Amino acid sequence: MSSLLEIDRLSRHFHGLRAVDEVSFGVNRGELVGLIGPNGAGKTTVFNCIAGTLAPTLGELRFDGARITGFAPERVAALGIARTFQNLRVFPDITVYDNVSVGAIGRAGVSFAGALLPFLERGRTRRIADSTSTALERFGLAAHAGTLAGNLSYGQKKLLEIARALALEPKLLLLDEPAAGLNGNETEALAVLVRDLRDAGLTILLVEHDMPMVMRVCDRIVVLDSGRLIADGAPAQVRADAAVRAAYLGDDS
Amino acid sequence: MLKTLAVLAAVLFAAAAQAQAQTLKFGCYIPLTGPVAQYGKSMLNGFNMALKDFEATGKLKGAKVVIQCEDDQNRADDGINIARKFVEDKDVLAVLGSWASTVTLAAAPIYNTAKIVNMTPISSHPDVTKLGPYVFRQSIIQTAEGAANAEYLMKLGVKRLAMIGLPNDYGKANIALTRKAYEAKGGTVVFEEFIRPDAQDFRATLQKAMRENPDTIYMGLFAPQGSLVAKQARQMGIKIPIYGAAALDSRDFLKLAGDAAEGVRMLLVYNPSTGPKMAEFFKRYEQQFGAPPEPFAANAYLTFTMMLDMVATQMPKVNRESIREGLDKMRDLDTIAGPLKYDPATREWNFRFFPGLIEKGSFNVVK
Amino acid sequence: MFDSFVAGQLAIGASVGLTYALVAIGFTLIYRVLSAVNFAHGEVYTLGAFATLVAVTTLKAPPLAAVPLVIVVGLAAGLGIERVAFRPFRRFTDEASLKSRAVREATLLSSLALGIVGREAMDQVWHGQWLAIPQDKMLNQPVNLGGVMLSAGELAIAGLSLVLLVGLQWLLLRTRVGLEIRAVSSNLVGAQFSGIDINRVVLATFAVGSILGALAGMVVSLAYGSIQSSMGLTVVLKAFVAMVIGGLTSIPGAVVAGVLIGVAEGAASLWVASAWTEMVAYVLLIFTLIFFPRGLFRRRGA
Amino acid sequence: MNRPLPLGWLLAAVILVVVPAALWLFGSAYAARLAQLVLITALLAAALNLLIGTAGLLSLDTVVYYGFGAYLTAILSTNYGTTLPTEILAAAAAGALLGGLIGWPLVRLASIFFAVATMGLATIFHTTVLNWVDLTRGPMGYRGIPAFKLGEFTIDGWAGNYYVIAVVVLGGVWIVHRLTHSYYGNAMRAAREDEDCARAMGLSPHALKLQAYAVHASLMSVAGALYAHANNFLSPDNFVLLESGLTLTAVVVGGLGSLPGAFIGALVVVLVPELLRPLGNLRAFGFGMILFLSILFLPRGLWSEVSSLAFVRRHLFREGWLKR
Repeated sequence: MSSLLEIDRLSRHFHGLRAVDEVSFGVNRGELVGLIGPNGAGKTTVFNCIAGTLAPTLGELRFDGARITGFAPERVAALGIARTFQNLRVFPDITVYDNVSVGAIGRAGVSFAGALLPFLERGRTRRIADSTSTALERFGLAAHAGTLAGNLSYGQKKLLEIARALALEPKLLLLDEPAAGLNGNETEALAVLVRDLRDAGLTILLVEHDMPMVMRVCDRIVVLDSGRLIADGAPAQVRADAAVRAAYLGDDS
Repeated sequence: MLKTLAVLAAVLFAAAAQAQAQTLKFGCYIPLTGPVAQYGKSMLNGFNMALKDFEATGKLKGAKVVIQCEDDQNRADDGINIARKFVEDKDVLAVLGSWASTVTLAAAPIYNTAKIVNMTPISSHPDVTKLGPYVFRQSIIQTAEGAANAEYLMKLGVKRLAMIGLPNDYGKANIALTRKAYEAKGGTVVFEEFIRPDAQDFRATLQKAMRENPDTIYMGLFAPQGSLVAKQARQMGIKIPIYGAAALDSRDFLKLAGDAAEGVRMLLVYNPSTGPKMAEFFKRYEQQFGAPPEPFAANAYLTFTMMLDMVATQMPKVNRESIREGLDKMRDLDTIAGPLKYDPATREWNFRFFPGLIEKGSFNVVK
Repeated sequence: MFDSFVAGQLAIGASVGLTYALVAIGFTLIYRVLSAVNFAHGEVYTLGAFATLVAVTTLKAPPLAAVPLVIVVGLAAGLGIERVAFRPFRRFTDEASLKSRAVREATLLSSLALGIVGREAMDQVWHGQWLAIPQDKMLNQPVNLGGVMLSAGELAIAGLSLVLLVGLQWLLLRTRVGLEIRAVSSNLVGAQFSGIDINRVVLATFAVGSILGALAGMVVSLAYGSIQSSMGLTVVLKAFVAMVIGGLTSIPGAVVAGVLIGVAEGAASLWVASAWTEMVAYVLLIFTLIFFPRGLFRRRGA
Repeated sequence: MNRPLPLGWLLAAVILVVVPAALWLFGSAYAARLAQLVLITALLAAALNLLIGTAGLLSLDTVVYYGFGAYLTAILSTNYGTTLPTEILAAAAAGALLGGLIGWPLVRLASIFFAVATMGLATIFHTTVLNWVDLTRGPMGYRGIPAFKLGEFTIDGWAGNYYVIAVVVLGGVWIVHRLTHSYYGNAMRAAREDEDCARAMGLSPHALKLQAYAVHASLMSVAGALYAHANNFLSPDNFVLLESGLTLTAVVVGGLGSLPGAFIGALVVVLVPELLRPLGNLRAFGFGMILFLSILFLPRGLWSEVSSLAFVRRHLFREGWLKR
């Protein structure tokens, strides 16, 4: 198995504070990797560095063999890395359909000329419509296509965010705490969904607080503590790791 | 026989009824809202006063005169809209207006094309009456004012003049034409600057002007800015004489500038000090409206009076064309502003300027 | 190259800038709390000037005795504006809708519309005329300050700016009301949960901000002497620009920016005619924003 | 048949057939002038709608590009005797170029900063046309701008003027319609709603906003070109900040982000002040009240984006152009 994403001695400092300190790990094609750690461990910082929201202070990121260190978010996305956000970031004032179509647009691209003269870009338009419809159906949102996203329930908004990311037809999906704020049943459904995506061949990097879910769905788990990588291995292996136990001592999981 | 009589009676009756019901309608466009509304409002008063006075003379022989005044907000666009409206209203015989030359210059071509007389009692830009044969003016004209200013300035022995003006059509023409006439007479303009009309502080301009060492400051301004310039000049300790455009001949200037108005010189036209008829008009206006008029009220009054006087002679056959012919045949007039000379080439009546000086809080004609 | 002429132009500019700064204080206070632009502020300023005129002419009071009347007028105007142009748009009290774009734009336009209505109403009352503060009531006595001649009005404008600036900082940082105002402006939902009556705080902000606006109108009218119903129009735009250059939420920033605009206008008048200096403030604004997209003195976290 | 009305065709029919027929029937040049002003204002409102409603940039610089196009056309046609196609193309291209240059640094600014910067542009523009007398003839205004010319023909009279304006305005509105009711419009709306999120979806908000800004500048410039000929007269007073405010009012009253709203808003801002003329000196007061009450009671405008988009989408779904 070849690495789709390689993180090589990634560091990110904030005003002298080392939020992430020389972290290295990889995500293989088709793998579902969980990134965990106690609060303030630097999970989200690593996540944001990959997505291009933050530029790393030191270190290198490679995706599909090519260097992507310090790329702008839109460039990272265009290469095939889609993300969701920890706090919901749906576009509330436009419809569900339009929300999801944004992901598809990011993939297929739109142009000014194409908007004016639709016959120039018939193929592109069809592709956007197709991937939007596919993503809507897959997440059971087709019935709500015409509603404003702001009017959806919390759980539906979470799904919408993932659907939008998938419409980008990414090679790698970055999920930032997708289970946060969901109840037991919803978390269960989400776990099944994430697993399904992985079984369909998608590579996923999951940042999550919900330990049972992570342990159950992930192929491999990477653990951070105070900005450093302290464990990297199969769920059972990580669960047994002394350093991980020490890091989580006092943590409620 | 009986039948003939009946028909005759009917015809006569109808004619009588028609004569009785004759309505003469005039349009007018002036600023009634916005920052210069007070000028438009005093013009409106002037028109109404002229109408009332004229009705009292009985020259109308029962005809009814209506003047419909529309608000142009001092905007050219509104002036054009109103023009289209008046042109279509078949009852409108002639139109008076506007206040600002910019608005008149935009609207008058429409009246001219529609062959309806547009007579302006105020707009003083030299180009106004060049717009066509239907455009008349009875007002101070900037070219004439410039020449008179130059003459007065030379008489006062002014050698080095600093000029401050408003950056609008009025101010630019006022400064340019006065400057031209003054320089032609051998004067030197050492400084010229246009100020921001909405500013409150003109000391920066005054200080710049004083650096050129002028012996008089000329203000091509209206009362609001002119009073501030005069006040601030005195406050800064500037002692040289101040000379203003004829537009400063306004009670507002005295009121706003206070002591700083003392010694300011300008040409007077519509001022009670220019003659007993004008003084009487000012007194009657104040009785009627509770406050002394803006000079524009006198302009409006005398223009509309003259128009009505002419129309009364044409009754009952008054139409748009007859008004143009009538005006064109008119020659010199005797008005509250004294005798006016008509120039058929430009369709303008030239006013007489009186050299004036502000002393003890009032305007006085310098003998 | 430093001659008295240049110094004079800059000093005149600074004095003009102080009037912008003075108006910007109240304007910025309201923005800081509500993130809403109150375009009717210019009319409050005009109202303050008219109240002064009424006090010194009709009531024949000395200039300083006009202060209570001006405060009452400012207070009433502030409460009225809040009630009519802002309250109806706070139907929801969650942070999202309070600070959302839609509400901000709605109140921006509603205050603009109310400003037009207020201006026209004043136009009706005072016949749109330019009115003068009587000479003897004006603050134009020359004051010799270490060899530099200033007018009493300029000193009053500078003094009032300083007093208001310090007073406002004291109010915001040292009093209970100030604490509540800061709480509301930084975290509305949190403020609500800690038992702060939001409506009361917003009203207080409008009251204080509008009193400051009316006082500014009073002092400027006493210094310059000419009053008209549309006098607030230009000034409020300059105050707006000063607020933005100053970083939107910083009151000292707005004051500094106001003076800076005036000085820049003074400096520009050395090279170009006055008519062109109208654009100086805006050129300064655009260049500031290109290099400091969030203004010069932005409060952290805001 | 439960098909929704084909709104676009309906609008075109009203503008190209019904209004001219009514004007012809009543033969009123006054009404014809108002109709022309409504159309030009509608194009301005549609362009501003693209910027505010779709791209989310609150802008007050309408007069800059409107005035730029107007003066450009006045100077070209008076001095070089240009004809309509040249003028429209010149105004569109030069407007887009100017918009692109100015927009490059400006569209990065967030919300209120952008709004104030555009307000500054409007004042800078006004000061420039007022004082650059050699080019613009200054405060006197540009008089004697010739009528529309198409090749050798001079289009004169209200009907010709009206049709030229109607066709160009409909073309401009069609462009805005295409841009907003397409996936391109979705991309712009995404950039408006949440910039970070749009970037994570692979979109470049800066590029999208810049394009919207340049297009709006181009269309407003074309509107200015029409205005120059329709009016035969330009003065700096036509391009003061207040006029930007009127276009903004048209957008707000009509409904943010909605094209039918642009026409409704234009009708309101052009006709209401005309209808209020009899109020005399209470006219501005009345206009302020109407503006205030409409914001208070119709916060979403007379025809909001939501309803208009829903309308169009229903239509597209029924037609099978978009798959559900």
